[in-house]
Amino acid sequence: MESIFDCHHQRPEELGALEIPGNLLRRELPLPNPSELEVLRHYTRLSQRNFSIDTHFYPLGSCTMKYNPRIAHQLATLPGFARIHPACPAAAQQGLLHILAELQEDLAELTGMTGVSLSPAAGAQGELAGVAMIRAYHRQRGETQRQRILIPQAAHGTNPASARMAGFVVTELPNGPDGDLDLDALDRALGNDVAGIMLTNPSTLGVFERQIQEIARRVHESGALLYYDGANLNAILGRVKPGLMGFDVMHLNLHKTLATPHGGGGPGAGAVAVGPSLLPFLPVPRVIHDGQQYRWETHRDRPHSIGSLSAYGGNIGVLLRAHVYLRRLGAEGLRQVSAYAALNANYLMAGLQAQGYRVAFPQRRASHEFIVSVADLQQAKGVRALDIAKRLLDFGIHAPTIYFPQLIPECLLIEPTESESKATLDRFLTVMAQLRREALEDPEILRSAPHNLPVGRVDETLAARRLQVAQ
Amino acid sequence: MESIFDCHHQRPEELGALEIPGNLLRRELPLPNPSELEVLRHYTRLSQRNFSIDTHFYPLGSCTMKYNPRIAHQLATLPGFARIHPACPAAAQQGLLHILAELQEDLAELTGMTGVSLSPAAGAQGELAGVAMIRAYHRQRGETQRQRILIPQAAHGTNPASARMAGFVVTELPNGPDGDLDLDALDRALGNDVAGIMLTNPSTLGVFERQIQEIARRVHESGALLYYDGANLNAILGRVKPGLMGFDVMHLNLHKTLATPHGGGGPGAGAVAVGPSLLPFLPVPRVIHDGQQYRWETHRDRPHSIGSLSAYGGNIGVLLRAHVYLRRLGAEGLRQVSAYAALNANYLMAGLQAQGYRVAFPQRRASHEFIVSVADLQQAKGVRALDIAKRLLDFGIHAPTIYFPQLIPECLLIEPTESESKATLDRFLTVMAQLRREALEDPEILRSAPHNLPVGRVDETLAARRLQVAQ
Amino acid sequence: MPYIPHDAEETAAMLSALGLGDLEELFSEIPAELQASTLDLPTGLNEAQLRRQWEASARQQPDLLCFAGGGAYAHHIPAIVWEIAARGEFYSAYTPYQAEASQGTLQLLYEFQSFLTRLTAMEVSNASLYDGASSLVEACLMALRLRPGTSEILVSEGLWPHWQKVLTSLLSLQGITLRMLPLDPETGYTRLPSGDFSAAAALIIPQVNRYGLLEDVDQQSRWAEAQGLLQIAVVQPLALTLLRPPGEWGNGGVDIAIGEGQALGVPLSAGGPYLGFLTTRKTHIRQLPGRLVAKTVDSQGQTAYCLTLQAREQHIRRATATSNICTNQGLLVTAACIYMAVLGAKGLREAAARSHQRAVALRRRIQELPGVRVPFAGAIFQEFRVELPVSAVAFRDYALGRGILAGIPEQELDPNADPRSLLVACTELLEETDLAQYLQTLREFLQES
Amino acid sequence: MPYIPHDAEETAAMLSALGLGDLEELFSEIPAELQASTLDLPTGLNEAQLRRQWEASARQQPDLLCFAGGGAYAHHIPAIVWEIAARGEFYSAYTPYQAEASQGTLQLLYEFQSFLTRLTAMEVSNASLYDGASSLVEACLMALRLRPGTSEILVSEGLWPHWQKVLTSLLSLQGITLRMLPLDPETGYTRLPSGDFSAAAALIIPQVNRYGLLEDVDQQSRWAEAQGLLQIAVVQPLALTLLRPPGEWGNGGVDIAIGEGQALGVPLSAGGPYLGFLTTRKTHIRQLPGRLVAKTVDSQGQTAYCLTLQAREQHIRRATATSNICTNQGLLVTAACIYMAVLGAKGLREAAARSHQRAVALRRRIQELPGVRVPFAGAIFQEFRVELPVSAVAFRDYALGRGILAGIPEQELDPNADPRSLLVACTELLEETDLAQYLQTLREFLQES
Ligand SMILES: Cc1ncc(COP(=O)(O)O)c(C=O)c1O
Ligand SMILES: Cc1ncc(COP(=O)(O)O)c(C=O)c1O
Repeated sequence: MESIFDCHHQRPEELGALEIPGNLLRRELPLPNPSELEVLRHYTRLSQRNFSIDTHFYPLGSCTMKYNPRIAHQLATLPGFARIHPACPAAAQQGLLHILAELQEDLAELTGMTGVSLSPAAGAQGELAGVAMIRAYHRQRGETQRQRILIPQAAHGTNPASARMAGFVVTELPNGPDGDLDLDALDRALGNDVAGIMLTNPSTLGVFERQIQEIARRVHESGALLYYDGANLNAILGRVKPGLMGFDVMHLNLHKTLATPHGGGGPGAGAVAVGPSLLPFLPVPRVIHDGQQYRWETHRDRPHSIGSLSAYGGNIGVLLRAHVYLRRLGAEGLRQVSAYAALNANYLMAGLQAQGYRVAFPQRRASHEFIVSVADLQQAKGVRALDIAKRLLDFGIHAPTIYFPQLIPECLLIEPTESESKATLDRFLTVMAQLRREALEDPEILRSAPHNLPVGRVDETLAARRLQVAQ
Repeated sequence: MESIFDCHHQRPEELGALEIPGNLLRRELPLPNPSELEVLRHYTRLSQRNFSIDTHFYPLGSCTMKYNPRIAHQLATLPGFARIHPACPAAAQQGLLHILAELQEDLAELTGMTGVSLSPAAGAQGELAGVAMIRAYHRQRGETQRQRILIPQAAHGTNPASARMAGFVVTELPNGPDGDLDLDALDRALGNDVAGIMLTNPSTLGVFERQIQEIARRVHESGALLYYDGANLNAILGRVKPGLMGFDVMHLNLHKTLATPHGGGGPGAGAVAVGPSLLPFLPVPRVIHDGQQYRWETHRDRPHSIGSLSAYGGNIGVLLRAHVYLRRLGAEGLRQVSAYAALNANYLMAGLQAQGYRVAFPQRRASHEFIVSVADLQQAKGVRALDIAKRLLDFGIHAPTIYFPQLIPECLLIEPTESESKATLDRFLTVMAQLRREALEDPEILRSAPHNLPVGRVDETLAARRLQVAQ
Repeated sequence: MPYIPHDAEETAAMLSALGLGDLEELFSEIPAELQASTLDLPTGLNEAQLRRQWEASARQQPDLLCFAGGGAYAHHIPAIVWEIAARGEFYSAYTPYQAEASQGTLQLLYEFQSFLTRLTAMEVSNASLYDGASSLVEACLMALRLRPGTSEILVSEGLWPHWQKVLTSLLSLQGITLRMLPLDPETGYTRLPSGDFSAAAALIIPQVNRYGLLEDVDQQSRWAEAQGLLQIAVVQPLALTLLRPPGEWGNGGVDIAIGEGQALGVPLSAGGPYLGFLTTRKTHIRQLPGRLVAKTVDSQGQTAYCLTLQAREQHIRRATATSNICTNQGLLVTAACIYMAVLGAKGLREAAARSHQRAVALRRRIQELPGVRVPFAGAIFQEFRVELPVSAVAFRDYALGRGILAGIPEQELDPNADPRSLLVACTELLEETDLAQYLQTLREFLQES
Repeated sequence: MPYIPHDAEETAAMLSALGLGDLEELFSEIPAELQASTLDLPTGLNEAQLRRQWEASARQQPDLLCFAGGGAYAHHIPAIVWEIAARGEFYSAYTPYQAEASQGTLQLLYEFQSFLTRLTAMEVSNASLYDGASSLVEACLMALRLRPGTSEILVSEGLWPHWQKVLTSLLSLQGITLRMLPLDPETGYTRLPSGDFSAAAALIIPQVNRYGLLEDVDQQSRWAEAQGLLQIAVVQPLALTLLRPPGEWGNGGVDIAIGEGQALGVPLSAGGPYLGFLTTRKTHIRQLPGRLVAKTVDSQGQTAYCLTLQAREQHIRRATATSNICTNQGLLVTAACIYMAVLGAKGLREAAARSHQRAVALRRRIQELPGVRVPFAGAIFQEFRVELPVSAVAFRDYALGRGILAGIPEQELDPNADPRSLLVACTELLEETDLAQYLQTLREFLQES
């Protein structure tokens, strides 16, 4: 069986009487009727055609592919949580709401912020909520002319896309040669039409923005606000709080920093945290304690809220997993996360440099990730970052993120995370050394990789031309 | 990481004070300290190096490798069941005991027997309990001279082994050319030193013993009893009851017939069922209802019992799974099991015959399984049953049972089970046709198989010579 | 240190390879004053302690017979759905950017897309959005892109009130206006207005509507077509197994059909994670938000799958992407795909029919109770509106004490709704005895109040 | 038809390929009178109905704080243990007869054997037997084979009474005699007799004994050696992480060490499935019962694993096999192996130490209660004996009402035991507050009775 649609069993239905007008009734439903074993076998075998953290080293930069503790999955899916209908009254979900309230507090403490709303479904929705709050803030102050958001060129694509969805115009800022922001460019860009700036620190260039306090001062002086993209929080977890760096609003990617699984694409959770100035605008609903019990707040509780982002309170199941992780680690465990995330990244960076790989910022300390550019190999041998990525797969190592940030040519963004062992890192270095040798001696091996996977290199061009997107 | 023992992390222990005399204290514990992810990744990847029902067609004769419904696993491991300590008083486990009592009754109905004890941990322990009851029966009647058990040559190895463990001497009986028992040989063997006969019907030759009523008559007349090995019950499930065939005692392999998983070797459950004459001897403990509540019986309740086979009540978790399966299928579903098990087996048998394979009993209807002999290929091309088995693996099909029953040369015992689809069977036939072509045209392909697995043919001789059995 | 493999010796070796004395030095570039902060969080618990605490918290939620709907339904989820979806290879994989290392997820997404296009009779489905409500937002933005120059969306009041709020929150950011079409207070059906709709991009057609009613979707579809509007269907996937699909509404089907996929094997989980889906015509494919998987071949010509038309997405197109979405609801898609497969056409239609029949029966019997009104007589799928003689919240709370979640007081979704209005939903999980218990509880409540 | 894939057309096609008219004809060789029987079983339930019924049954078992032991202990099982063990590839595989298709299971069994040999300091471990008690039976039979002509086994009364019963049931079938060595009523330790032991094959040395006491195993081992007896150690695997292993007892270690592996990640599950293990010297390997995995190479010289010395087993040797065992406890071995790996040396020893410390503390504090006697002063591992002023069953039942399983009234294991005797066990799952709750309950019981 190649596809589930290859199952052709016919099974007579026992529908009984339907009180549905004939003109609304469906004539046929062209779906298969596989047996339970056929389904189980098909999807179990499909699953085996995946790389995953549970099976492979997965140093995908910007994605923080750390171990997703299984205990979090088990506790979050206890029937007492999994079976609650969202419209269940607060009185019948105090256990859950208590946990969520704790999570709100923990995240506020972790980020150095004042208030937290858990409802955004992912980082990008958190960004949207965040810039929407910035918008609401300026509107409330009558500064409706603040229509621009500044974003470094190296920023993640969701940043400008979210700003645009919130009705802003985006201005991109350059970074200096050491990876830090170009302050002059910032000054030129700032003005009374600027609503805010979106940064992440450490930046997507894999280095810590050392001028952050200065940046915050200048941005605030100009009347604009600072947004913190929390996707890189793992680098400074438990050590540096965005609130203290001067940020006014941020999101966290719980599915990165707090180890909830990425599930082949999602779900995530992009809780937003704000300083005092943005508190009134937080998206509803948050969990509050009304003196008697925990409950979800409504629009009435927070009349200036930017509103609601989803039908109910967000990706609760993900939030529960994140909280299990937080409580498992505790304060000290969280600090160790950033220490070892940084140790692993710097160890790999030094190791690759020793092999002759060019890193983007050799003079800088790596944060939890770092950038290698193989522009040299491309020029000398026609070997691209893509080829390195595909060849790594042959060794059971997932490729790093490639071609992001877009401004570094032929780049690989490498993030090992703290949960990988020295032995795994050493093996990665050994493999990378072999790849470099291959690139210099026999580049075709790389260009035609992968060789040991269920499929060879996939023809993405044909895919886009044919556009066979359903069967 | 090749082996879990390749993990060399050292971790300081926090033991605290131990009130254990120094001369009893251990100095060192040479075990590894892997991280949770290292463990997860290692064993997840190992799991992928297995064939299993969930991933492959597994027509392993005599093993009834049918689909193991996942719902059974989930319900059997509900905390309310999984966390009961065996010494928990009956009052606090009425839900469980009720289910087990129902299972006892259901099995009695299914087998046409009077009483059931669930405690044997597997088929072989069920056999041991069964023949021990036969022994106790004769002893109670003063017939201590009945020291012999008759067993067909084709029987499963556990039958003679169990008889011997129960203190009996085994006499093997031949089968006739049509697969049925040689009645003359039976008559010659019967006598007042014979305690009983162990049979399975359909037999391990894959055919139904048509003379069973006659056999029962003669055995009973000689004062001996009939034991039914329930490993083949899937063939007649819901249709023919061993009790009505004349058997006095039997076991069921719940891990075959009732779809509990085989777990890479176990656990099983080998409940025993008896007719009225053996009721007093059933192993303890059974679940009984004492008028007020369900409880485990003790030796006092059944003073003539052969005793207990394990510390507590047996493999409860397996029993629960079996009962889920029984109740899911219901009477009609169970009858369909045997119908489709037989249909699938006969379909494959006919298909292979059409390709030129020799089946052991071409003139007979197959039961739920049947025997192919490749003695012809061995003579012509030096291709053995083992080679066919290994080559099948290359196509993602688990090998049938080979070299059992031992008396059929170069045999493959093929049992598709009812849960495999026609499409799967047709693919098996296509592959088998190819194998036959290969055997005739290019036998080396078979002799050196498998070619597409994580390892090539494994050197079992070296294994036995080196005897490296721990690291 | 949970989940960190390094021992002291390994840590030391790595630090020394870096020429560092201790771990703190790794942060030497960070201004010291930023690092001074303390972290006031509890110390870590071990797994056993956590399990005990959390199980205690979980037990605080009573196990209720669920008659609540409002877009989230308590359907049965077969055991294998999450047994497979939670396998590490699905659970802990990232978005399938490296196709060769992600054929499992990619083929599954492709099959999901195929299930959805077949279910909706549309040509293209994406690989999920956050949830139903945000899918509707994306659909509106997509329609506005397809109709440059417009800035308005027509919405039936029959859309779930809580979805209306999301629409308002997010569309208003871009200055988009929602123009509401009222419901007929007698029938509960959408009234099609006359007027000038040239500023509008699309009409939103919710089937079923907020009162559980089945609207005359053909009429609405044709009306929209006549006004030159795009059509956005809001559908319930399980209902579609019995109902004529949006791809066949009106003359040529709708332009975009979206919905909430929770009913397809996703646990209720207090509101999420669920999954939104969005299907459309092939001609609109370049305006599609979210990921899309295509079938193609590999270098040897074997079938293979990969993400396609990534140039629509934020990681390439940045500010001008079709959406900001990046992480979506992959694992729920996995569950939904397996759910649809294991139920199959037969199982899906039977689950839908059973849900429908339970609701029809309950509505009929509730109607017979004195003092209770069932305001709308139209055909329903699995949900309906009841008007009690007293506050719906009061009954809901009363029933809670009997182990029943009796429905959603409409006012909790919409502060302007009648406080006596209760939305009641049924699924195939409810047995005849459960309906009887519901009726008995309601009867007793009515007597006591 | 649950779990049967065929539709009517496929069934018809297959029947017609066989020249049959209907399914019943497949059974034409079976005498009609045998087929006449009816089957009085309920009709099948769907998965949702089953789940509901079974969850209700499961809820009838109260969640208890567990202070019961007797060979089965409520230790914490980390989440990943069963997440991995229940993966289909382990769960639904058969015994690894085809090595090439079973390298996963085989390597895991090899690692299990390695864990066990390291834990016991023995040279060889099999790949499991049914449970501890049946392992002891097998050990006795093995010893008798190693000492041809003998027919007796010496057993300390310190062996669990319920294991003694199994020994009696199964060894008596072959006419083997158990000769009991009594315990000293003052100390609770085994008394070593003098006499003629030439008919005996082995001495069974239980460490810990039925009162939870740690015996002087070196003395017993040397005594057995002096009598020319083989030595069979009965050990608790978790205790071995702190205690000197049987491979080092006496002068040269014991000959066979067996035990119950339940404490290693296996749920209590009302008594099973658990797993027995059996370890021995390499010189005795050909008398080993049960399966054995060896490391070898494949045709290319790569490392590979396979079953070995199968000629010992019933499927080859039939009546003269070393045991009748075929199906063993593979899945529990899988869990135990993962359990030992994930706890690691450190985690195992800490769990053992915590269990020990809780038990020591509880014993000490119970001893202070008026009227309660702790008869034996010797060192314990995690379990101990208490003598109450009244019936132990009465206290057990009283505590049950407070959510505590207070221990095992010894009489339930051994009808001849003192009715006031209670066996109390602790694990690392019990917190300080749980001990306090136990003591408070006992105190109140004593006051009330
Ligand atoms: C730096 C950065 N920002 C934002 C995001 C967006 O987060 P999400 O994918 O959860 O929407 C990502 C995720 O890939 C990211 O890496
Ligand atoms: C015919 C037959 N009898 C008995 C047995 C023994 O059953 P178990 O493996 O459960 O001990 C088997 C199992 O392989 C068998 O096939």
